[in-house]
Amino acid sequence: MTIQPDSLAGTASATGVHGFEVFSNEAVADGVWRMRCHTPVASLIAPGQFVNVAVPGDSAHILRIPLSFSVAQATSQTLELVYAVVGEGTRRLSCMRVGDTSTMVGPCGNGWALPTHEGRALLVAGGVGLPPIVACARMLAEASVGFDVIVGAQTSAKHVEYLLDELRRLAPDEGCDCARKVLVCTDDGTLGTRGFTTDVMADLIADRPYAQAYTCGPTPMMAGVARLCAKRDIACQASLERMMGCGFGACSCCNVALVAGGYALCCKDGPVFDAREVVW
Amino acid sequence: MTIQPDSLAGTASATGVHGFEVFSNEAVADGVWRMRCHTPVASLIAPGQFVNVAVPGDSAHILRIPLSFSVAQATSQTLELVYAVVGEGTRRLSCMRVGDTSTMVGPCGNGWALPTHEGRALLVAGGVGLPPIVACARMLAEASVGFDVIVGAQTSAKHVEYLLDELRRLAPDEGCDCARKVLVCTDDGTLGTRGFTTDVMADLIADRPYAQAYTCGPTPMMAGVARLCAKRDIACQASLERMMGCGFGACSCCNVALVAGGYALCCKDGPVFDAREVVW
Amino acid sequence: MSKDAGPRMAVNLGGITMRNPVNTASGTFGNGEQFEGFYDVGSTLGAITCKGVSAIPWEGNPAPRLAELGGAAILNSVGLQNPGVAGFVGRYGEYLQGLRRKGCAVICQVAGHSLEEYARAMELFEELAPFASGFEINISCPNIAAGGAAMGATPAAAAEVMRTVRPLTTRPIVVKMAPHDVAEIGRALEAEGADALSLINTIPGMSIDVRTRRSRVCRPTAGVSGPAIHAIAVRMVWECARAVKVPICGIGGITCGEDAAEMILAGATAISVGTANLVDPACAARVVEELEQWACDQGVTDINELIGAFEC
Amino acid sequence: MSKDAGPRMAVNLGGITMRNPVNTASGTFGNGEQFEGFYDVGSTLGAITCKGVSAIPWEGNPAPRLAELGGAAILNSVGLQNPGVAGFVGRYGEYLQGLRRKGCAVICQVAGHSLEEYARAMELFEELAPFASGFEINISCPNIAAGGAAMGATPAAAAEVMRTVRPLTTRPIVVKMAPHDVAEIGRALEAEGADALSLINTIPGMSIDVRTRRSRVCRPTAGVSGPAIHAIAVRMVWECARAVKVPICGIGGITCGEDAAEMILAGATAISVGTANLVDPACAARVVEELEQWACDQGVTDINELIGAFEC
Repeated sequence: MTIQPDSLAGTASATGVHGFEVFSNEAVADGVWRMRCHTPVASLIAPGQFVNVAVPGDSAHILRIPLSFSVAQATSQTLELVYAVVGEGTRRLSCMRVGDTSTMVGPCGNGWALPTHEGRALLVAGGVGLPPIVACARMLAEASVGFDVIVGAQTSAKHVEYLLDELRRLAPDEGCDCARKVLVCTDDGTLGTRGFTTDVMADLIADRPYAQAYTCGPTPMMAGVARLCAKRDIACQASLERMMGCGFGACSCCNVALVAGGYALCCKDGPVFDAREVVW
Repeated sequence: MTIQPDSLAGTASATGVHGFEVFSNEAVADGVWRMRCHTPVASLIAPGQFVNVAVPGDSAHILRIPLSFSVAQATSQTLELVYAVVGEGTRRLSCMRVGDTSTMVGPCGNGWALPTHEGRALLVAGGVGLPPIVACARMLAEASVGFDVIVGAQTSAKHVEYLLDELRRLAPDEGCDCARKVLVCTDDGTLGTRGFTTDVMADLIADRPYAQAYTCGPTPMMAGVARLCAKRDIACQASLERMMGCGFGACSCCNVALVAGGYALCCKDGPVFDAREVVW
Repeated sequence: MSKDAGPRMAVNLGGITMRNPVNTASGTFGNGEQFEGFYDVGSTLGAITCKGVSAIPWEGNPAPRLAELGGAAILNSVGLQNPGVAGFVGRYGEYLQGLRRKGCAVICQVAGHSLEEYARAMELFEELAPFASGFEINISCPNIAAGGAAMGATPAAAAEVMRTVRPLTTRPIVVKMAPHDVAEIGRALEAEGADALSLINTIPGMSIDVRTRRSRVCRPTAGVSGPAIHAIAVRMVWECARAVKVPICGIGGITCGEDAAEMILAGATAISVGTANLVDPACAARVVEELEQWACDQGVTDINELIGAFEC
Repeated sequence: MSKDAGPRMAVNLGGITMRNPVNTASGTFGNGEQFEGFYDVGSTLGAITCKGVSAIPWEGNPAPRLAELGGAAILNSVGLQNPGVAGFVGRYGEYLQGLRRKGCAVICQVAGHSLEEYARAMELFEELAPFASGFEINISCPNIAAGGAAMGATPAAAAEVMRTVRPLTTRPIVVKMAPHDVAEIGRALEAEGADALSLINTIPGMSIDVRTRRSRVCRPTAGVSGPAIHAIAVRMVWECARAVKVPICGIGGITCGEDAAEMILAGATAISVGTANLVDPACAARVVEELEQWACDQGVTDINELIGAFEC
């Protein structure tokens, strides 16, 4: 992906305002909820893109809430959002009931791109960065791209296990000489091995060759993943998170510093960036 | 009731913040809802007093909503609020579901007082002023005070009929030589006689003697009732409505001009005033 | 968390000693009594600031005095209705003396249309209000035709009011400031002997009924208050605190301990809960607890360590 | 209601002819293109005001540039990131020319750190931007270290900017004003030949993370916008309109036709939708309809009859 120094360039995007109706919204693990809704966005959105959701119930908090999705089914027009209830906005989102309606702006931004070169892909996710990685894994599986996954978390949490199951449920690699690995590590060793994702990654890339890496999680983790990829000359796509105003490039609030100088906008040029173009 | 020129005088009121839980909230007629809730206020509040309700769902509208009640049952700790969905706040109130909880400040203000002299009472209600008059009628019926009711409205509306039924369901006057009258009039004649409540009242008071009048409704109507009562030297209590800040005399925002000069506060000195003391 | 274990919360607002930094904004707390049904005011708050009082009784403005704004704010135009100093003292003196006995400071607010009226009110207070811990001079009320905000519009005008009242009492004088030019006007007031500054008063605003084309309150403009103005108020407290040495009482849209903490970090020694008292009557008492919890979480032994501790 | 039956909605903002009074606030609407996915900008709005542009490219401020405030407002510190006049014209010139062809006025905003920079940007615009219906001089940005709000802090400073740019173009010049002293500064700008005034820019505010004790955005203070400031903005438009004869574009917390109608009654000839564009992308288009419906309900044949029609 090439970043235009002034992100407001280019022709009008296909981003629109779409209605949605909740048909299920439940806790799938403590602190983690899954909302399924009917919306036309489902047939427009690609893995790694996001929607900016108007969550009813508090007009004193005026901003929409940017959310990545885990599953989008065009045929049934259904979108599945897996979200951690961390702040006031996601708490309100968890209060939406079946039949409730609102609007979402989307599809927003640029999502994950398939590898440009032949070869295996490596997915590295940290805690809250898991849902977009699940969407990425689904994309790769459908495209029959072989991949391995590393999931890191502070400690064993139900929502991590929930999303790990999602990953394990995906179709196995086809026509690959090696079986897919889904490796887990936690800071305290309560789940998988003890240690950091970057340590696990260092061992893995020494063991297997990769053409492309995909990462989403805390900035320090993604920075580490980017460094390791740069050393080995592995292409790396990173999905960044920023506080956002509009979600479609109108307000320039969600700036991301670029190696080339100046800023890109997370909402419009991202959220997925070429890790080499971003200042970590 | 004597009004203190500076309404902030006197000892601390028994007004408190109380929780409530909705156990029913339904439309009883188009535009009119009845909410029943469990709250300790039910055992503290008197007819004509009000509660100032925190209605969830819009923190950009910060004020509570002052509401009069129609029934309060101390034993079951239940309060019944009949309200017209007129503005943004009552719309939100109508969205509260069974099991929802919030808080109400109350009991607020001074309610209806029983007649000080022997004799029959006349209740005059206009449209939105009906619920407090229903509470007043209930009070009089329980005190075995004979009374008649005049209800005026712009046009025949389901909620008017609903509250009329409430009135008719009350126990008949006991030991009165004349049967209770419940007279209705509308501006367009679609319900009861055509004409204004004051016209109906003029005829009635020419026909029957009254010691005390109670009125609640649009200001022009109450002003007319007050004038007729003054002419015939009938004591008259009027329940006024004002935009309110606190509901317990702290902000001095809901001022009511007094004949004696200066202002009283609707929330603390009222909402029920001696009609002769108020500037109409 | 037991009080013993907690950090010291006492502060000194220009000679007014407060058991904790929590005060109430004039006009939003009655004169305290109305809140006794919600909590024990005298045993809980650091101070209360009474309604503005003038030498002789004022009627205040006609109805309507209040409008709700969609944007987390209200618009009021009460216009300092009050019974005059003598009436105020006669009616509330005993109650307020009781607050002092319980350890709650009592700040009496002085209002006037002219220098002469401020002086007269100040003289009467000095003579009749032994229970007053100190006085707040209101030179920022946006809702009266003469005096009020007009008296505090410029550094020179504000200084003149201060020169007028300063000789009339030895008790601490706080000045309630309007939401503009707070650095310059603050310096002018400090130079004339103000012991402390309180800011901000409501921000003048306007709300029009677009059907009738008329104001939704009794005057064309009135005072905006509530959460909407909090960030603006914090900024002004920061600007003023960097310009003066006297302590500041931060006011504006405070609804919780965090809002109060922002004011303190910006440089406020004390804070006042205002509009929130109307909608959440127990708010100020809750802010006392939440503020102490925050000081505790910040690991300080004395809340004073956090005054102006904003890092930029 | 058919357009034919409706009242005339066209207004004239100091020489900028608009098919209806609805404009967009600079910095909240990109340069229009981002909204084409929501509605046909050129066929719908009266005008758009582009992002502020300086003679040479500006990087803008580092992250974080945005914080959400609980009180129906947001706090931003973008700092006028822009590609410079040449870059701006090269990238958007064709699109903006297209808007003009569709009957939508295009107002280009001029930014600078100094008089020289304002002059240089103005010269470049005059030379490179034939598509501009007029220019808006931004002397009120609170988020840049030099220039911006500093250039509009006093009547004298504002007048000097106006004296500098006035000779450089014959096209209409609008001046974007800061939220203070709008009557005095407005008069000074009018005297120097400003064709129109637009107000208000964001109100400086501050939001502190009470755990880290640091600002929640990249600078200590930033700009507050949103419904929270609407009533304050309407009041300032009213004050300014009573002080000057040139037309005013009212800006501040407009989210619907009623909000816009308040501005017009207070004396605004045009209005700009700002922050609402971010959260409700189709807002400005809806305001066009709601405003026409209101004019219709008011029984006028021309929206101009309602400008300043507030009755006090």
